[in-house]
Amino acid sequence: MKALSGYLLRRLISAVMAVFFVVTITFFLMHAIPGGPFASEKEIPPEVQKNIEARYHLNDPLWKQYVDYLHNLIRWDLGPSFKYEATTVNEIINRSFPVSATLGAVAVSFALIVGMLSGIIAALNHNKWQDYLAMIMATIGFAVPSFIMAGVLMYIFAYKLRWFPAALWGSPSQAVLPALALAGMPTAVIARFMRSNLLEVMQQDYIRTARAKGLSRQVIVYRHALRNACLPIITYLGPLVAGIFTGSFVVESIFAIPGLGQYFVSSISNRDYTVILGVTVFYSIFLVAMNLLVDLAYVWVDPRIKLNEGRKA
Amino acid sequence: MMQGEILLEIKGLKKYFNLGHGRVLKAVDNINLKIKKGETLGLVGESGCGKSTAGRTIVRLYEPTEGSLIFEGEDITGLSGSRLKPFRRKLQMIFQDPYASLNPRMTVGDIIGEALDIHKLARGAGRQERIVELLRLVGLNPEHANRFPHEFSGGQRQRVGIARALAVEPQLIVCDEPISALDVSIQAQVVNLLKELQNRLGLTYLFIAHDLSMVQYISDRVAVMYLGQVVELADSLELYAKPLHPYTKALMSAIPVADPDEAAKRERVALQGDTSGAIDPVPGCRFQPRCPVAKEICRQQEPEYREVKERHFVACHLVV
Amino acid sequence: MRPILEIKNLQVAFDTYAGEVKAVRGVSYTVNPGEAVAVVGESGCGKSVTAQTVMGLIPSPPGRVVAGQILFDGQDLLNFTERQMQGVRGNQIGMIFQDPMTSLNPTMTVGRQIAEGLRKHQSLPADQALEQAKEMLKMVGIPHPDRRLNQYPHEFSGGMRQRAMIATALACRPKLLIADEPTTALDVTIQDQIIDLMRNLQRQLGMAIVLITHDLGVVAGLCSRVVVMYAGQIMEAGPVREIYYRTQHPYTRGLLASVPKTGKERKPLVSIPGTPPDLFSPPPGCPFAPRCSHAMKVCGQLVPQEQEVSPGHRVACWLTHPLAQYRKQEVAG
Amino acid sequence: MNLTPEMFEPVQSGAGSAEIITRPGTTYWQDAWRRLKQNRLAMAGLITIGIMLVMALTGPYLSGYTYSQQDLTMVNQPPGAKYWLGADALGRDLFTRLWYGARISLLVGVVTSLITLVVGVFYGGISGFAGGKVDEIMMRIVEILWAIPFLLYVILLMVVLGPGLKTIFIALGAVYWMGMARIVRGEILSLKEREYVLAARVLGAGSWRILWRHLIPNAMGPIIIQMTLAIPEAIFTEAFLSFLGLGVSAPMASLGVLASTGMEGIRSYPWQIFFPATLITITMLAFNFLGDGLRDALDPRMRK
Repeated sequence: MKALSGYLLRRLISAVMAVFFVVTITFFLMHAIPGGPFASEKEIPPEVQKNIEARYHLNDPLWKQYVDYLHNLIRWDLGPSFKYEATTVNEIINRSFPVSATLGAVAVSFALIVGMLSGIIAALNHNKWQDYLAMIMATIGFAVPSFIMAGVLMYIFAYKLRWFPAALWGSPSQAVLPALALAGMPTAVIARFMRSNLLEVMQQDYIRTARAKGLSRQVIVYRHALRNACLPIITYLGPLVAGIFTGSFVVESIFAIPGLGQYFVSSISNRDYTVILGVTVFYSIFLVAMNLLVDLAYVWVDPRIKLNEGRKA
Repeated sequence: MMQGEILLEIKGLKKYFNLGHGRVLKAVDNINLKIKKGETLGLVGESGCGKSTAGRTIVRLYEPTEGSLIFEGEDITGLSGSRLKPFRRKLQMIFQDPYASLNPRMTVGDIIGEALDIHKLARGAGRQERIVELLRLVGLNPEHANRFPHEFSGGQRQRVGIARALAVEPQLIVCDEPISALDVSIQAQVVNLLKELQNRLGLTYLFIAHDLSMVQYISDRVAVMYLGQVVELADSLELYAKPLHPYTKALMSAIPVADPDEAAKRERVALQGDTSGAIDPVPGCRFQPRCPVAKEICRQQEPEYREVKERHFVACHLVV
Repeated sequence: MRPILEIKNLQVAFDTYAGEVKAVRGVSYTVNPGEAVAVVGESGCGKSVTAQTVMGLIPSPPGRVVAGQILFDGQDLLNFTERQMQGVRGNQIGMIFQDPMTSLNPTMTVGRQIAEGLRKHQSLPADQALEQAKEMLKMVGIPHPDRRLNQYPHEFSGGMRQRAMIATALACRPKLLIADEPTTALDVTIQDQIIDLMRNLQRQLGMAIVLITHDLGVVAGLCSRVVVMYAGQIMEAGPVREIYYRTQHPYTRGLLASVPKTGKERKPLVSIPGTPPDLFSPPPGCPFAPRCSHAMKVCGQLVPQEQEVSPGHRVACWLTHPLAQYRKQEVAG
Repeated sequence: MNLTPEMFEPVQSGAGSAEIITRPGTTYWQDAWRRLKQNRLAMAGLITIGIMLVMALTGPYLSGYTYSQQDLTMVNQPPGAKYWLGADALGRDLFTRLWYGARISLLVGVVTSLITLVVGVFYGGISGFAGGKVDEIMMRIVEILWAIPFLLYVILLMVVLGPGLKTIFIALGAVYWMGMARIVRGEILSLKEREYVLAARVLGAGSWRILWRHLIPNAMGPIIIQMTLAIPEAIFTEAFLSFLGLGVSAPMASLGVLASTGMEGIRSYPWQIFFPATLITITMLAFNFLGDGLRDALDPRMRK
């Protein structure tokens, strides 16, 4: 128990450091962008400009803005949006994250189920047609960028066949196409990963031992091989879950889904500092938390890992 | 064979590895040995006893945690860089795994030639001649120089490793389990080659192995290691005839004998459990938890390593 | 007495990119009930392939049985379906392997791994199977079986793991145990313990053992008969004392001479020159001829037929041929 | 054959001949090439990449139009004799633009992969070779950078540095070197404990010799694989950035720009997205097949 808390503590410190790092880099990067949020578009009288800058503390020295930002961040206050008046970044995240999360959850579940199943089928029928078919599908899934996938799906299923709506958010049928577009790549990665893991595990000495016990092939695969082959997938899950949310920039904007990704994309063209900053920080915390979760899951499922050593091999 | 002149003296050598979180692996914990010119000193022990670490520390692959190495009267412990290089020529090593000890991307000629290049011993045609000479010396054909390691068998690779070590004309060669990865019939080839080279070139060996019978065959004196320490040291024949330390006795009785009658006659010293605990050794004698004759004193006091008979050293409370 | 295992003229080949490797080339030996037989040879001589073929564990492709019979209790295992083989494996024949570190499933408790065979072959419910697994742990000399049952393999030391492997293989009380280099990865003192354990269990359970090893020393104390293999063929086979004290084949002689005798005076170590042949293209005659110090012209041309030189002692060597008498005396002298 | 007494004459034992190596010698690279040639998909990938390279170099000159030449009377022409693959919304020849875009995309892939190589091998090599505290600190840094959602960073860098080809190189290079560094470090870390490296050290070899003669040549396999796989990834990310309007600036084109422009007219002029999308997919497939093939061919575990 002591080992666990020590390990957790170290991981937590490392996570906090990572987030701090992200905040700092992003903050100064933002301020290095030429042209402020209110400079570009239309002519604003100098007084108004000054007023606005005073309201958002933009005339404070940079270091003070930075310290203020950190201070507010600790209280989970990400500040107001520059673009949407009377809206805070927290509100934007609270409103749009559930949309992205729902879409992401559907896509991840799809990727996990389909990817693992096809990887297992491919490995168990190594060098047979099922294997080739699954791997051709996976390679194509791997090779087609999500926005092309989105375009193809939209063209076929929304415009030609009219099975699903082409855009917007609300009903379950509207989630199908974007979720599929989003799931393509991770499905392919999981399928390939699962296949090669399982093939490798099936070569292990302990599988030979299981065969020497007279166990049937199904039992060997189910009881001995699968668990060991699935373990590495967990490592991939953390970045995947976090990544699928980042990956949804394009898909969200193609399908006009009011998710976090779309806000991020539009905030870039709007030079909406606080939104960019807030969303980036939010994403990094999310990613770091996911990775932490993966490490904990490993400790839980793999008896070989001693807590005080962490996950090394 | 034994001129009695000491080539290398190992004094209070310690090598600890920091495992993190305050745990320390005491792989080598205070060993003292004198290697005489022209002799073969055998170093035996089971896996994890620190014999390979000791060998690597002696050739300065690892920095000793404590203690000193005195080669021909000169302390080489603190030397590094260009001051160490002359000693690199005198002190060579042969490795265990014939598959991992040769760079797979280099030809055998280049592998041997690299030794010549580093110490600028020969160039051009002279270099080629020397490579051929070395290949012949270890019983390989000169044509083998252009081949890659994976084309050779285990025994042949081990010969290449020997040729590489010999290229710099060393005085002392540390043989780190040079035969344990080889087939029985090939082991004898390599051992005979090593003996022949020793006679011809006047080499000194520190021969590390876990195979007690082979060590006794090739060595003049044998040191037995247990959990980082030398527990017994004696002339090879003396050690076989009159082992004193209970661990040596057990080790000896466990050697498989290729003779059914003798195997049936033999008295065995059964040992409980296995070696573990170089990280947190028990107080007192380290062998005590497995020792069949351990007494109370063994649990309390670490035995002193002392000469009980002429040229026979042992670290055990129960040996008078 | 009918032999428990009878291998007849077994030939196994592997298809590789460079061609066919003839790993086993006409091997025959028998094992009687309750008897321990050693199969001795250097790496690549086909001893393990033969054993794995008995168990039906040869990966196919690339492996393939070209010819031969494997009679277990009178039935040819090569004709068995996979399902029938599953009934034999672990039930009537148990097997243990060289590396106890990798041969146990790292994510399953040792108890469950031992119990698995019992649940499959004796249809025991989980709790009873675990109870028996505990008995097995006790039998192979693992202290605190209650606690050990629920531990994972990484919590066991090397010797303990091999004991657990033996417990797994013997859980269903098989008539035959195949031990494929069971002590090669272990230290000498542990090796001694394991061989001792196998000897006791053999007496206690009355099972037959096939011990595959490269170490003639390990054999002497455990086995009653020895089969010496080289390059996929049997060179010499016979009762253990015949093999050690009335050695006929120059290869066996060479093997025995290349192990130093401890103590006394030092006899020079006799080594066998050269390396075993490449089984992509084995030599036409006796495979050992190129390394043999007593080779004759015929050895390079024709494969020697097996001769019985005394009851149960078979040798495949041209030196046993009447025309070679004078050479034979020279060898013996 | 009859057995005659003369056949039982002793012969000199062939101890010497047993040391002769019968198999023909092959180097590691010859061996890897032989295995790669046997892999049909990898060879198909290699040939496709070759054709793409040739077309990217010559394609833009074949139709007689330049990539920026506009003809407003021919806006959104379908494919035909005049414009083989049709014209875009500004009346530019899509055939020329397609191969011009392929040229830019390949350039992005190759340059990024080279940056990755240099930075990654340097950083990973030092980290792995130095080991100890240096390694720990260097890897902690990577670990922290790893926790950054990297796509966001590429986007931010693009915004900060302004659009353009050079920015893309910098932004992608700044992100992708980490994967290479990790792989190189891992390789070096395990290779430097190999006995042949220890042997070189016992012989007195210096750090540079060990690094260049022993470590890097043996780490080459994984490095090449990683480079091959970095190319499609960079092309992919560039396409993605173009889609967000952060790629190369007009009238320049990359496959991503073309696909993104085509997307806008997907309902009415589907061919405008069809050709660039197909070409991207083929490129990705070709590089991935080649990368997989190389992995099989160069993997030391595959060696007999």
